[in-house]
Amino acid sequence: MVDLQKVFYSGLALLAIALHGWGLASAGPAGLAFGGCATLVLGGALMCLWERSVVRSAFSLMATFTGCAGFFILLGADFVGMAQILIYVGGILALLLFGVMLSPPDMAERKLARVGGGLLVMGLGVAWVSAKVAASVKWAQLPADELPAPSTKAEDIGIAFIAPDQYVVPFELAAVLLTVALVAAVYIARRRISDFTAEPDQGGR
Amino acid sequence: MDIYLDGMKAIAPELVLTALALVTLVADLLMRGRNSRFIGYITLAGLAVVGMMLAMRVGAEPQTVFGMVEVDSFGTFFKLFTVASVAVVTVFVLSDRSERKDGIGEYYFLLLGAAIGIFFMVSTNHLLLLMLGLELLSLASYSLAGFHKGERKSAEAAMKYVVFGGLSAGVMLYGISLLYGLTGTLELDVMATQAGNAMPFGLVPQLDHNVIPVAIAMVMVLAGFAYKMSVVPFHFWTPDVYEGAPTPVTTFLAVASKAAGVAALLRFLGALFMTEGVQPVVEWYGDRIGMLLAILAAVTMTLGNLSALRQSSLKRMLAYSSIAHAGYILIGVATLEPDGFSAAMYYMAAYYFMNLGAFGVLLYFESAVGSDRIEDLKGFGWKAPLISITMVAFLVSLTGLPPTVGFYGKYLLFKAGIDHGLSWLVFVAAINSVVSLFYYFSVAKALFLSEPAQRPALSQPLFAALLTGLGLLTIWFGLMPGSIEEFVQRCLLL
Amino acid sequence: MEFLHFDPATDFKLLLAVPLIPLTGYLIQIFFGRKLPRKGDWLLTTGMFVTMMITLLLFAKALYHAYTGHGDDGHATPFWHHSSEAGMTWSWLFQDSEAPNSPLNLTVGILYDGLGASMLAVVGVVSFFVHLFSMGYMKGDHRYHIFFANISLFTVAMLGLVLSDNILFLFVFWEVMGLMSYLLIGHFSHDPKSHRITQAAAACKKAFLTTRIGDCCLFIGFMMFYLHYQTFSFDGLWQATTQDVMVNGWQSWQTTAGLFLFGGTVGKSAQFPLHIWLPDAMEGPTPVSAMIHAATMVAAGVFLLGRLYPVLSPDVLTVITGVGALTAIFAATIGMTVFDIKGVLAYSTISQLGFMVAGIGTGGLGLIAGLFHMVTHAFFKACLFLSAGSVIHGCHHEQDMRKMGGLRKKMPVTFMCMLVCTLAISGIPLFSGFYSKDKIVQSTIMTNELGGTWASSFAGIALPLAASITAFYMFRLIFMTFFGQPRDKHVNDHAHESPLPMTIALTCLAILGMFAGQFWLSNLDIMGSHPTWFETLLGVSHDYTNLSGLYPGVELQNTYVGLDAAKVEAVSHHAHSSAVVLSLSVASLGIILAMLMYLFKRLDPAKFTETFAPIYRTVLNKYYIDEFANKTVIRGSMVLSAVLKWFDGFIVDGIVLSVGRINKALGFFAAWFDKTFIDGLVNLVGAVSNGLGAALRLLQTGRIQQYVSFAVGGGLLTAAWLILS
Amino acid sequence: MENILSLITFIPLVGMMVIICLPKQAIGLIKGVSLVATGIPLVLATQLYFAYDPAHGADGSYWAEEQFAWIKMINANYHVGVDGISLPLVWLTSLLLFLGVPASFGIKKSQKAYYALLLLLEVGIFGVFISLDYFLFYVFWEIMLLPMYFLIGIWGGPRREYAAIKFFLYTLAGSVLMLIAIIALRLDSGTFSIPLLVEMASNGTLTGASLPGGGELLGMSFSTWAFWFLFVGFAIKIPVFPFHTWLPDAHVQAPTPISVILAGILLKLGGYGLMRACFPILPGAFVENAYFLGILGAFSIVYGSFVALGQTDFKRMVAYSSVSHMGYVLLGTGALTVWGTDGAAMQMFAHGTSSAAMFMVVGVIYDRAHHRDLNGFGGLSQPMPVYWGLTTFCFFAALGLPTMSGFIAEALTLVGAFQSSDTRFQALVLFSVIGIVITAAFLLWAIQRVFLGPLNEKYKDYPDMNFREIFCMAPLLFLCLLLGVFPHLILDKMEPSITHLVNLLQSAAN
Amino acid sequence: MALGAYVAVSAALFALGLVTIAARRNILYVLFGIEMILNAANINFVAFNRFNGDGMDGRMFAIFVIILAAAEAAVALAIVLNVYHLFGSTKPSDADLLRE
Repeated sequence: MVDLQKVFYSGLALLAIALHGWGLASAGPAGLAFGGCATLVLGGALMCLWERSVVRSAFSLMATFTGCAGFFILLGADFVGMAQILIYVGGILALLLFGVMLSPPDMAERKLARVGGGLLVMGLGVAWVSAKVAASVKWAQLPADELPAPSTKAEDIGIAFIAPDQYVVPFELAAVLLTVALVAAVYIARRRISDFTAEPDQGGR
Repeated sequence: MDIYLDGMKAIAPELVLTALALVTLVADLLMRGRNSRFIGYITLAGLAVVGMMLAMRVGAEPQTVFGMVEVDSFGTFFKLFTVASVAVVTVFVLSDRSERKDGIGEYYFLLLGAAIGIFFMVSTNHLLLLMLGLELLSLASYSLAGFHKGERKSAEAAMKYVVFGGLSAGVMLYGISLLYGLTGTLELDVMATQAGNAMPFGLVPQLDHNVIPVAIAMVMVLAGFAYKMSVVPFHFWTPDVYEGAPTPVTTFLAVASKAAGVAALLRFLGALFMTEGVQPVVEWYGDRIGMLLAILAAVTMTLGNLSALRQSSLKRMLAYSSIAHAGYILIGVATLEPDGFSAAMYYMAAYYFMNLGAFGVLLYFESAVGSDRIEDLKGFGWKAPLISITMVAFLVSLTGLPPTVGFYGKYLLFKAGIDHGLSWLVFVAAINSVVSLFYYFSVAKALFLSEPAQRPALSQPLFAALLTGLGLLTIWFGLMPGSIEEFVQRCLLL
Repeated sequence: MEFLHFDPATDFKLLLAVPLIPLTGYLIQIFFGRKLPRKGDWLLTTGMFVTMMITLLLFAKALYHAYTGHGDDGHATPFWHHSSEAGMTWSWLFQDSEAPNSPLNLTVGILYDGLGASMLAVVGVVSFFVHLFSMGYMKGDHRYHIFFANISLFTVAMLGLVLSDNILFLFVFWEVMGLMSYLLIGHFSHDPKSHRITQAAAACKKAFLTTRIGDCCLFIGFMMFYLHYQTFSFDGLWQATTQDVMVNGWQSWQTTAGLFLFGGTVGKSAQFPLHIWLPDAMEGPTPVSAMIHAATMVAAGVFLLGRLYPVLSPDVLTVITGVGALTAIFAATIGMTVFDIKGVLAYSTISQLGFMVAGIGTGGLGLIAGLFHMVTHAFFKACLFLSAGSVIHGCHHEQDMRKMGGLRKKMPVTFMCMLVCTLAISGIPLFSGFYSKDKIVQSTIMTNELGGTWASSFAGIALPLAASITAFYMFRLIFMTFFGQPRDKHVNDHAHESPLPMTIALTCLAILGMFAGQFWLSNLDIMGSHPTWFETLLGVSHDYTNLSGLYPGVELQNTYVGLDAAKVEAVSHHAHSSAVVLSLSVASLGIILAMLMYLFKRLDPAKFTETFAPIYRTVLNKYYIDEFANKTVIRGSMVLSAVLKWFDGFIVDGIVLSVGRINKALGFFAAWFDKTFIDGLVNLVGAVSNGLGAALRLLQTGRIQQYVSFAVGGGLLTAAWLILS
Repeated sequence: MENILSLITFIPLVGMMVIICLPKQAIGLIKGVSLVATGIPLVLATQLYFAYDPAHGADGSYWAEEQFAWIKMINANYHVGVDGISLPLVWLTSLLLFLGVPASFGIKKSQKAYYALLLLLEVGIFGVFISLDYFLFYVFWEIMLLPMYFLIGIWGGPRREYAAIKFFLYTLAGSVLMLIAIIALRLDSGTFSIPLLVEMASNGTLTGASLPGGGELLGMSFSTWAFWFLFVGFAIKIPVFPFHTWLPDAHVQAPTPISVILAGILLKLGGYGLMRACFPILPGAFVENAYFLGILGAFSIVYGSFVALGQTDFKRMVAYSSVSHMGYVLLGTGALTVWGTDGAAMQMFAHGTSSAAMFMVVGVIYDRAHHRDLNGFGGLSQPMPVYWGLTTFCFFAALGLPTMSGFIAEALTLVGAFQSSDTRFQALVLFSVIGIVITAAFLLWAIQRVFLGPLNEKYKDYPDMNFREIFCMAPLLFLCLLLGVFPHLILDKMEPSITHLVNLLQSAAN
Repeated sequence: MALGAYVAVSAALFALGLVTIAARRNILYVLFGIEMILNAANINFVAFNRFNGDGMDGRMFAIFVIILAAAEAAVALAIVLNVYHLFGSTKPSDADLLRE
């Protein structure tokens, strides 16, 4: 019996090398950064899928989030990248970990057949579609020489949030959304004795 | 600053609604749950104000404020019905004896929050705002579905809803990102018409060269709408969530939330494929999408009806029936023509009346009989004749028989379908209405065709009056459908 | 004699009154009969008497015209009147249609001619006497008033039938008569005291159904004629047909339609093979038997042939002859074996009807003779039945001849009447039957000599033979009933003569049975070589090629076509003498045989039956025709109906039951196949949709991750469709 | 009386409202109101009948027309009127519903609801007969179903729930197809008006050309599928083999007065619908398929009678006799002759009276014996002579005895079919004649089994029919006789309209 | 680095998200998967925004998506906690009272 764990991590290493190589080959040294971020993103996701322990999965997800942040910075969206690190890594992940702490460890939960099968099907599907699409697709993109330099100023974003013809409504709506989410989460997560004793469970209504 | 003021004037109903939501929350905090009915009355009053503000706006010149909010009659139409249905749901909550007293502020707050989401969702051509509105609605709905947090069914419903909803939102988001990548814009009208320069911007050049990516993105976006409308194959959550959620919430989900999905879909398709001066290739692609929707419609209505046939729970049966009705509505949508859209909107209006009514009667039965099983209703019609007769009116309307509003709605849908080459779909729908008769009338059968039941009826005058009113409207608008249809026609000017 | 001239203006009103009087009587009787004194019998009998007098008056006018009436040119003008002369016609179906004379409409009038006059008189007379007789015979019956009402309405129908000027109206009355026969035959079926309660119930149904088969044929027949000639009226049909035939010759459709028309006669006049109802109809009260199954209703079929003769093609006539002759001989043989006194008379009726039909089939003289036989037969057969009724009445409803005997002394009047009529039916000179039956035989001989068909040859042998057998069994009846020693003492002791109304009726009818054939007293024409009154009335004396008295203005295309009138007359003279000899010899042969067997007991009938046992048994069982019909037609219908019922319940109604079964067999859905969904579209919807529903249930597992997978799968399918299409 | 048709139609509705407002216990009052609310339409309809000038129908126009806009958006109007085809049926409706009220006095369960529904049913039926606007027609057509469902379902026999839903499902299945066809016609022509549609059809402008793809559906041309959709919708109501299986169940389970109305009127809606709203609107397709319709009709005649012969349930037998009798309607109209169509129209009326009376006959005995097994009776003529007499009368009316209206109808139909220019109809007539004989057979056999023969001791003390029962049945039987003797009373009224109809159809045939 | 590379990574991440949702038996993994999908969308938004030179729509969208994800995670987690309390499990398959 081969140690699956070792096989997986070897594969992961191979993937990292491949991604770095790809970055290097297509964009030179700058590509290495891309390769690293891509490794984080995909490697983290794969590990998250792979690991038996929820805690390990949650932590590997941190790699994905961080890799995304790296992508954002590579793409010149520094603010988004920072927000990603702050909110995702700092907030959402903490929240998820909080949930993880509450649930009991269940090491038998992972079914290799399902994971492997899912990966296979999805991998093949994505590969096929990408092959079909990549050959012909033309994204809405300007030629490299016409591209404006990305604005990296946080001020622009701040202005966009409140400019009357830009994002003021979504901004405010996001506030409402957060309030709703907060109220909802608090209401549902809040425990009172009465919640569980006043009415015996008699089926839904 | 004028520009802000004008904009805020234009979105005053939304602002009032937001304020109302906060007021309910604060009021509940202040009263510490002592006088929960009072908050309901506040809500009703606030909704009345919002409703009046909206009503005054009907027929006004459409305008775009804050860059992305379309204040037009189309949105007003759905907003009005949303307000109305939230108001009816509020009455349901007030009359629901099983409703707990504490947390009632949150209840109304979430309901109103969902309504705010709907308000923005139905009045924008910008995919960001659409997405935000949809998510606001979703988040509020998730928590409302699980509002009876001590009940397993309610909790399970919320979990299923959040999983399914989260995934659908994610997929839709991904689809939007692809669309953005393909067309370079997030605004639908720009997407549809921008063309001409050598660069692949807008939908037209992409349709010329890259049909497959567009198709993938399109299906992903449509999946989001389909999930909201519970169209096959994104309907799986519907019966479980409807059954598990508190009945007033189910009502809200079945009526307002679904209508919001329809509205967003109509706007999405309308902006993409039906605006002035679209290129032939876009129109051609619209036909493909129409065909896709037609097939989904056929599958949806058939599946909904067949599944409903065997339900023993009235609530679950109504859930499946709402899936079937999504299929009917899609007939009008699939035509991708103004009259098809107006038929869909009319049907939506009809759907408001009859489903609000049917769920209201369900709520009444639940509190009177203590169960939502159809067989437990046996002979109850003789005990509570008024409510039961009203229920028959709703059932007749749901089946689509005259003289009810449901019939006229179906008539318009069929007409639009036949007029735009979807006769086969109309045929399928017709057969489906026959099938639906069977399960709808199993309720009527239980109510009246059995010996009188032993249980006494409940007397709830306000509630009964509301339901009877809805029943009368169902019949009245079936006999005199002109007024709603005119209203729909006026509101359809996108 | 001025009052004997036919005056259309008044006489048509009188004719109209003829059916209306009994109809009024019927209406009064049905509603108030129970409350009237004597349950209203006197009312109807009086009404019937008035009717009879009117018919007799009108008959006298017809006869007067026949004997004296001549046109300006000295030739006899036929006695033929249509009520349109007096402006008396009625639009029936439509009254303010745009075109009242369009073929769409039906104009109804009265046709009164020689044939109608004699038949009307027969009906009037017989009907009155039957009423009279019933006053005694039916006394004490618990539905006495209903009986009188029914028999009265029956008379209305028969009178109406005779007076109709078109086939559709004739058909209407024809059917009403069927109804009345149904009610009258079934009269005892609700008499709790009657032992015939069950048989009567079956018999009335059988009578109606059997004749209705004939009725449907008749309907189809005249419909075919209507289709071609757009008319229902008799004279219209005659003219149209003969003119058509003159131009185009006889066409096959006319033969087909003619056969259908004859089907009506076969049903109503009890011809083979639809005769089966008539013997069973004897379950009715005896006056009814006399009235319906002897004198009038069964004669309607013959009357119909008389009315429609010009439209029948020669081929049809051949068939008619054949069927008639077959019926005559065949019923006669059965008559020999029957012991029920009414049964004998019933088979003799069938046999005599066969004579009439066969006679008409031979055409010309035969037509006249057949119709004439219809008239004479009406009287003597009514008398025979009434006498039999009197016997039965006297013997307290005993009908088996083997239990009678020696009644001559107890019931002298009845005996005399019955004897007279028996002589008449046996064809003994001086008695009416001789003059008519003789002519039928004469006609067959004549036809054979003029170039006959297989049918006329057959008739030439069968009819005399049947006549002989008739004489035999009729005298067998007389001898067994009235002569010899009483076989059943109990019956004999209680036998008594019938009350006065009955004997009056009997006597009068017997007198008619004697003289209705020929007024031989006036000219001593015992052998009937002169034209009878009937021939004179119809305007036919010796020239049988010209039937213009019966069908004015019509050149018959099916009778003696292309033959010289003189030759026909010569042949007829020749045939007459042969016929007389033949008739007389066969009749005497039959009578002598009967005397030897039953009066002097020189020959033992039992020996014959032993010798010819198989034949005897066959004949005794009426050739097993009832059994055959039962096994084939009736059983067949019942089986078919059972099959169709099954088909309806299980195939049509349950097309999807089978779907359900298959599905069940597949084990795809087992539990949900509940009782509610047994058949029909409900099944279809139920089974199919339940199947699908069950399949769909498999999807709705309650597990959210599976939902998600399904949704993703569905989404992929959707995308695939959009991409690939 | 400007609005006489509306009055006739909606007075029962007023009656229904009044009944709803009455207290449940005021049974006498409820019955009284029902009698009045059905009686007034009867009086008005009688007046209308005699006032009607048949010449009016000769050019296809209508009498007592009322028209005003209803739903302007889709150009649906409240347009009502009668002609020679519908007027007799309107009158028959008013009569049968009026008789239905006293016939219902025996019902003791939830009487208030019963009479309210009965009146609602009357509204629906009247509405169908007088509508000249297809949308209105459809609305009334469906309105009728609902009270019928409850009347069968609540007051019916043991299997009433099944029978009620089966009735409803069948009819709805037909009417949704009809709805599709109506919509397609509306889209093609732009109008719901039946007279306008007929006119367009006769001009040949109703071809589906303005529909997408020429209106083809499932490979059938527009006129073909529209015709079949409409036809199936109506044929289910008639009912024609093989759509008839709802009928025995509905009839058997329904209470007597409802069976009477079902057989007397509801079946006529099918035939009427064909004549008013199917054949003349799609004459081309009709002419193409006329022979097939004739086959269906003839087959129904024979099939229905044979199946009836095999029944042991009295009511089922009568129900199947309806299948048989209504076959004439199809046979007669299919023949495309004036007489045939006259006969068909007359048959609807004649069957309306005779079958209604037959169901009353069954009801009388069922009220006493509480079973309907034909083999379980016997000799009932002794305790119940009046009943026996009326039954015999009624059965002979049903089997088409001359002097009864059924005979006129059947004779006209058969002669008309025989005259058809399509000579294949002659064979059909010959085939149908089997049905006549078998009809006589099963009716007489029923009489024999129920009334004749030895008396079953159990039934010795049955009371004869009471006044109420006679009152309900006598007018129907009187009508059978009256129209059998004086058929012009009804034929005169119908004939011009029918001639017009036949001319329309015939011109399509050429 | 070319746009295609980013889109490829995003597509792969999206697919991994779907697999995670479908393949693992713990409700938390469903939430993980959803987060992956959202991140995949975000990569797309930012990348497309970088290469189409069209203002800052994509980036703004990404920010809102992050907010959205946070809100959703909060609500979802609350619901999951509730389910855990009532069913004693975080396996969605254990909560199947509502079915058929």
